[in-house]
Amino acid sequence: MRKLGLLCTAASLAAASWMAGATLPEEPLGQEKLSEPDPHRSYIVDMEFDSLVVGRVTVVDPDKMQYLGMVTVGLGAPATLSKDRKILYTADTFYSRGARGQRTDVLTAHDTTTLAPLWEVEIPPKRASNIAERYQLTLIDDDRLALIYNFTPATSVTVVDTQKKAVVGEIDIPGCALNYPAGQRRFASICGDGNLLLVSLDENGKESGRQRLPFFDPNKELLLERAAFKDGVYYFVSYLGRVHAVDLFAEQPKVLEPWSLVSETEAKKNWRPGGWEMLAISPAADRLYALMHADGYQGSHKDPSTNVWVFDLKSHKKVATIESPKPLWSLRATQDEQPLLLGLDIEGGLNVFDARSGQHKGTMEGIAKTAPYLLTH
Amino acid sequence: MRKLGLLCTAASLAAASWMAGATLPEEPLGQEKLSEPDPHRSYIVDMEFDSLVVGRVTVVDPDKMQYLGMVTVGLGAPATLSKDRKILYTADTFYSRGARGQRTDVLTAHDTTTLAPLWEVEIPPKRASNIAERYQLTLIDDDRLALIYNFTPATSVTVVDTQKKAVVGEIDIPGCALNYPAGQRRFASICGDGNLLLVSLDENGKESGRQRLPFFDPNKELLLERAAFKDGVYYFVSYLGRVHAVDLFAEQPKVLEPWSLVSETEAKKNWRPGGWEMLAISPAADRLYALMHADGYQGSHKDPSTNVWVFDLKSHKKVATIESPKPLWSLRATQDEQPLLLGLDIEGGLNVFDARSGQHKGTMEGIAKTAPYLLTH
Amino acid sequence: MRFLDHMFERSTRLVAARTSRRSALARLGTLLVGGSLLPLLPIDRVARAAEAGKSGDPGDPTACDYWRYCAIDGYLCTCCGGTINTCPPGAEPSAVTWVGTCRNPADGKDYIIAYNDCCGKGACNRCLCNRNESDEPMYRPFANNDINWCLGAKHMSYNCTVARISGVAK
Amino acid sequence: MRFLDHMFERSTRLVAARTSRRSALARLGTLLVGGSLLPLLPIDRVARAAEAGKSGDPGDPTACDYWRYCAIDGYLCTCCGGTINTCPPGAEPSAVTWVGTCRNPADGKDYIIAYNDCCGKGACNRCLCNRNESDEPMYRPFANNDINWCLGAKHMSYNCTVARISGVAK
Repeated sequence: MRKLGLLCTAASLAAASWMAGATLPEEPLGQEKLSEPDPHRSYIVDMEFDSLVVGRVTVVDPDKMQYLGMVTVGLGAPATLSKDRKILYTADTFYSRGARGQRTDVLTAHDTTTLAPLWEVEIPPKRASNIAERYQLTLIDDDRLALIYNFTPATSVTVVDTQKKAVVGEIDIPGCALNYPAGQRRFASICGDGNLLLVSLDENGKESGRQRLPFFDPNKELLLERAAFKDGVYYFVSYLGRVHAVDLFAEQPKVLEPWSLVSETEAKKNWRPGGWEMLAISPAADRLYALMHADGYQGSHKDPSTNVWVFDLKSHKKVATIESPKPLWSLRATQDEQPLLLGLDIEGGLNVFDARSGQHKGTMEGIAKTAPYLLTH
Repeated sequence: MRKLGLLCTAASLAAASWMAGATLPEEPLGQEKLSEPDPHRSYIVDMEFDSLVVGRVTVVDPDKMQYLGMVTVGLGAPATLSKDRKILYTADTFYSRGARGQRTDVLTAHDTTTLAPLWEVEIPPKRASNIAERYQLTLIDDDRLALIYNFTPATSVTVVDTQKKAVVGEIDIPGCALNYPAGQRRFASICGDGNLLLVSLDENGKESGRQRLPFFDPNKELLLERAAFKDGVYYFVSYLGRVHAVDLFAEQPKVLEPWSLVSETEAKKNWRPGGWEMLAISPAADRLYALMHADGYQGSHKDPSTNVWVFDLKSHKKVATIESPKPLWSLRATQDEQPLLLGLDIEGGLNVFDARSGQHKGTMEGIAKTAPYLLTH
Repeated sequence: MRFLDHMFERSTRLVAARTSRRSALARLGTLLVGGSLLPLLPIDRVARAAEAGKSGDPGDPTACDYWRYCAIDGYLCTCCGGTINTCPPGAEPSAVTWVGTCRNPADGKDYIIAYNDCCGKGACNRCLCNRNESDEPMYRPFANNDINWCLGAKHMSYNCTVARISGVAK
Repeated sequence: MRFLDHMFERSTRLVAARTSRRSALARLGTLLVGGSLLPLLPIDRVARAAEAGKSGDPGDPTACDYWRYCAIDGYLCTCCGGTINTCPPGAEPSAVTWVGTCRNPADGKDYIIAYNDCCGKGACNRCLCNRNESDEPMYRPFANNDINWCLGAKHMSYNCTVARISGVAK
């Protein structure tokens, strides 16, 4: 090695050398590992729309308002979590030369404590690319089968066996979209004709049957496809705020009686739901949270809002409203007994509320660039 | 295809159908192509430090203050332009899974009118990754040979024949860095011991000789390695503002007499150079432009500044100062007879000045995220 | 993919409802997509102004409130080195597209607007605009602006979106 | 690469000059690198404060003016899920490093600080900090903070930087 010059050294060293006292010890170089996830740990799916070549999932502790780490993922990748809390799955698209070259799509399993990749399975290069949402990547059969929504623009679902770590099938769902878990080895897709398509799989992940369930009348009202879920029941909402719930985990799936988020008076003021994942449910509180805005209009269904309306899921009554300090775009309620309501705002902040009292506990500002939704265990 | 529902259609259509008058014609879908580059066309090398997986080169017309297009490039890729103005070269690093997986380094040739890739050559996966700067990717031998600086941390230079489109050699430059063109088939590297290392290549791109040229005394003053160039002469500046010029295109390279950017009075106020590419030269105006700040201190050598000092290259006299509306980090003067001085500011703006009069002609705000330098033909 | 393109366009005839809120929405446009605040950059408004204000085609094609953008979601190619119907240099036009129906305030007619994405490069990141006047859910994809329509190009990577006239909604 | 690491650290003995301008520089720190304005995010300052203010090691390790950061250039791992000497989960520590020599205001001693980069992920993008008190040009690489030191890790992609004590400059 060549000798490197010393700048301004002599005087400083002289000053330091005669000073008495213990010195701080040398420190090893290490790597953090997270504890087992608790039910509040949050995973923010960030598309990084400013460049949109890779994205990231940012992991935070919303109780301590602490940044825990991140994983870099593929172009517009959706994500989901395993029930045992051990794995974060992402459905990634990569190109060999950044934004161009050879396309490779993979299902990637990331360890939720090391935030390192565990394994990947190459999947057909046709997964849907869109503003990412929850039901384009899901798990069924006790997390054994992963379902990935494809759009080419023909629609289908890729089935991956996460134990065999292999693609075991692809199921066409013409005229329908997404893959909502609907029983042990069944999923539902929502269709342009107003039906739900229910597809059953056998042990090998192959289709063993399909049925159509009339769900809504598309000539009367369209449902936003980004639903909330509790105990086998999915809650969809129409542009005008009518809740259409459907029990898909019952042996015989059943559409429930619609009800409305808005009273007649509120409807006159054009209160409507808006945002991206604009619905959330806390099972413990038995509450539905909905992002609502006044003066809605044709096209306001993705507008952010500072108003969260809270509904009792049994009585369908509005029991509270929560005012967010920042306009929110997506909600998530944690699934535990001390639930938090989490809201992503349009400036990239994560707003944390007590889901029962509605109290604003704080905001992690600038935690995301352009995050469409977030996950909790 | 399924029938798609109509929303709010009937009334609008009725209203439209009876209205008279010509309708606007259907428009074809097309793709722009740029004109042949003029000497002012600018290429902003943007590392996108907020994600740092890919970067971009943004192409603008500083006269019309117009955005012309961009190319997506690899991780922290440096760029350079061919003399015939036809090619933008970048030295890219890509990973097969975004930020991880298999590494591939390539020299990519992009067409300056179509902004599409023309060809690439895979290069050894050892190119230097750093805050990108001009002399880590250069061309010699009438653009036939491309030189790419490697740092592993052993230092070397990869030689690519752009006609054969092949790597033709790798030249070790121990203790030295970068590859400044220094004659038809020669380059120089700057060394920690104060020498310049000059390496000559034969027609095949292999080393045919090397010599060392004592250049500066590293125990007295260190030179910033980001130099300006005119007519075979490189102008380096020390931390304290002494200009060390060296003629490297002469058959026998020659170190010129040092001179100072600062007077004794200015030195007392600690006026110093600062920024990234903090020097620029307009050959036509025969002016050196230097980013200067007062109250300099140990460590201020990368501080941005609103002060540009203008020196006559013959007399070494300061002939003007330019005040920038925004603190600048990197300069570039165009190489033509109606020269512009271009300055990248720390908020991602490009500031445009008349290089002769110093007049501020405008600022293209928000044109970059984190751009270390820019190129012109 | 041209035949697909043609078929998709014809299969949808959606008319945007226009309300007095359009300008408010235009302002919101920069906020909505992806949920973050990104700047609408006015840099080459002046340069592009010559294109705009054409007789019968009023407005500024680099502004989110331009009439053709009633169902757009993305970066305006007019700010990205392209034009209202051409992709920027090197950005691949995707033939498959979604459409909206927007009313031209000059002639009062409802035009079918094809929002082709330009692809094969990272995002332009200029003039983000999202308007949802005739946007429908993902199970009606050809009226949905959340989808990355680069699927009709060689690469899925998305640069910007054009808004070309593709016919009149008769 | 451990032997390299050791060798490189020992080969440099650079002492940072401290001036009254340090706090001004710390403020500038967020502006400098890459030439753009990126926010220094205070989110988990509170959570990390427990680590700071240790006897003999004063200051806030999530703040750019912390004494150990006299020659750092990058995102502070203390804001990114790591600590002052550990990488965030899943981010690979790069053994090869550059060093600075920074004076600890508590004991007046000059410590050799190893700035190891953490790698294999995209940039953390939090708490950007650039201070150049003992930064030297690229031809003196082991005192240069412009280099991506992930070259000692499996991947060159850069996430954040630690600042661990590696000895005393005797």
